[in-house]
Amino acid sequence: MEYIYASLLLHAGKKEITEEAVKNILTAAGIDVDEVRVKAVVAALKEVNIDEVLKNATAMPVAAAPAAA
Amino acid sequence: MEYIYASLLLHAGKKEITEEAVKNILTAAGIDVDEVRVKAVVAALKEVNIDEVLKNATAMPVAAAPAAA
Amino acid sequence: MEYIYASLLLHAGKKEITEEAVKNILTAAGIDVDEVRVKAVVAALKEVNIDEVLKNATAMPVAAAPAAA
Amino acid sequence: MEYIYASLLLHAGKKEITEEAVKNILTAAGIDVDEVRVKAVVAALKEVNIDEVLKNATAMPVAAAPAAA
Amino acid sequence: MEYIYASLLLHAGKKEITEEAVKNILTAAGIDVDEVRVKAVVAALKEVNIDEVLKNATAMPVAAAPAAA
Amino acid sequence: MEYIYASLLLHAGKKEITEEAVKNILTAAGIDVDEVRVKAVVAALKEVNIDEVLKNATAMPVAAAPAAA
Amino acid sequence: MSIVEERKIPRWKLDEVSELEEKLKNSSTIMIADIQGFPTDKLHEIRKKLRGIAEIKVTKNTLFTIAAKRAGIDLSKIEGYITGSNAFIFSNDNPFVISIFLSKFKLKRFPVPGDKADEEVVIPAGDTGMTAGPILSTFGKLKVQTKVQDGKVHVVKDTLIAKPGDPIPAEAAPILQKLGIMPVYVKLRLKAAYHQGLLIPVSELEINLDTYRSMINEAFRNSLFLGVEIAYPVPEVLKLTLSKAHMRALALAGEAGFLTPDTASAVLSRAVSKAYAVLSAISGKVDLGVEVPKQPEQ
Repeated sequence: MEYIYASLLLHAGKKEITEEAVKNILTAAGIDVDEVRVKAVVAALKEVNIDEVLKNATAMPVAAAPAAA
Repeated sequence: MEYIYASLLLHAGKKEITEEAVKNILTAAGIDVDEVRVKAVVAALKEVNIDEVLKNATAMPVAAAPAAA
Repeated sequence: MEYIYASLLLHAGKKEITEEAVKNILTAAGIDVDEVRVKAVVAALKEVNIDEVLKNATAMPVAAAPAAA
Repeated sequence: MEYIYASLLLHAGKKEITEEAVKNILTAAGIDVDEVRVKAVVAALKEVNIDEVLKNATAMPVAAAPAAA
Repeated sequence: MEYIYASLLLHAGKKEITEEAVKNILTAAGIDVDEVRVKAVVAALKEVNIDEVLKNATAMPVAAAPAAA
Repeated sequence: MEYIYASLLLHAGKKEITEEAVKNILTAAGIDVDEVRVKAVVAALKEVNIDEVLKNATAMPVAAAPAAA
Repeated sequence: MSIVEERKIPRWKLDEVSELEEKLKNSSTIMIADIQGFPTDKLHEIRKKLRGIAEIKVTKNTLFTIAAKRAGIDLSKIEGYITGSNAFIFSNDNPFVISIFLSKFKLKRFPVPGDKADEEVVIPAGDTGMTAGPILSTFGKLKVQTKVQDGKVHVVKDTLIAKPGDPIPAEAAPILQKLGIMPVYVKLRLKAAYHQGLLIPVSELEINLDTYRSMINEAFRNSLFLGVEIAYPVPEVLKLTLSKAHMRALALAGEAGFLTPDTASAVLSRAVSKAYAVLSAISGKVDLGVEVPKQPEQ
């Protein structure tokens, strides 16, 4: 999930999600960067309305599951 | 939420969540750092079992297969 | 349930749900018609917003409910 | 859904689900029949144990529909 | 499900769901095409507001974390 | 989701999920293919037991779909 | 301060100022706590618990102010808090760590008249060890059922006499004392922290860990939803994406009535659930002899 965290960090800070920016963050965190994955995530996010997704994340009724013990 | 995403990023990368590390990440993201909040987040997260919280967040609905499909 | 299915069939086909229509359908299906029930169902459905009811017919029952843990 | 309701109607009335029977019902309901869809539904249902499916379906939570005002 | 998956693929790619398009996809996947089903699925989907259905279709398979008390 | 639908299509047709196959499907659907994403998705899917996932998926309650008007 | 005046200052005061100055210079965190009315024995308890993390010192405001000035502390930031009776906490830890630490252990005390209960006050069943006498009428007032056995007061069953937030009946005090029940919490009231030139008021100093838990939960949920939406290519997320895609396919098949052997379950179930919904909408008026399935208890 590192790439998602980095992207949402940028999103929360109202910064553009670019390959460069994601790589900078991961590097600053001391995490090895997988170029392919960065590319894939950044490209995929371009097609998504993040605010919309986050709205659903908080609003959506989730399946009640018996809590894992 | 920036501070939280930064912390989760460190957690995912199995890095310690320190003031220094959080600040580095935020700075790399181009986000202004509020010293007091960094301190508060780092202190608070020391007391929180992040793995536990994440596990509960994803507790999957029972995997019991349907009686018959 | 035959009366309900016949009514839903009419509804899905955007036809009015009348005693006549329901009887026609049941007869065409080779099912004996109980006049009283036809009357009662048709009368009761007149007071129901079927679209609304269908919209709220939740939980697609694909599967067994989560087994009680 | 018309084809499905017609099939379920036949099933509820303990009649065999044939193309002929489904067409008769739809025609009686005043609904235009699409031969291809009748064929598709009837063929598919031959491979399905409807009783089994319905048993599981009724084991499921069904939303109590809000009473229409 | 192949026909539905193919249709959803077209929908996701913002392409029109036509018999031609569905057939092309199935063929490209190396799957034998059943003309009747192609016709049936395309006809059936014409009557449905796909976006609406998808929006409501998926309770995320993630359980709500029991709010840490 | 296009990559996922294409993968599920292959799975449903009992075909192997390869980069080549996914690309063929997307191309047939007239959808531009992002090589990097195909690679990433296909690689990750190799580690997933899709049958298992689908079996469990249907064990989950699904939210209401609105009535087809 | 003139030299003449300084000569008059008792030796212990001078020593104390030097000691304070030393602590101030060697601590990155200085916290000020209000100890007005704070029980001295509880302060000892805190001091013991803080050992190794922080030092707590009660001193006069004037002495502290002199020492702070000498230690180069920016007094303008803290002087507003140096009023009343204070304890000063010195540490090299993050001030929030100290604050959380202090909030974690509950110090309890016996109630005094006018106190509200911080937790349920229950008089437990059994031998109270109290000799039967006038105390019986106190039990009576508290509506605690008692019996006398071998001259001692026995409580018949566990009895709640105050819920959290309720005032504790004044007459209960001697009984609680005797039974060792301390239902009132004592908390060191932090006023502010001074840390590396920053002043952190108590409003920011108090950390609600649940808020952080729920923020993590939310951040993770957001990440997961986003990951699922973009088919983030790691197996754990793709599993959810596959599920979601599959559920969408089933829902679509169900709604469109596209019936094939593998969608039959979804399609028929959807039709049946709609039929039941209609049935239940009219069930008050029509008896079709069909039971509407009940929703199982969640």
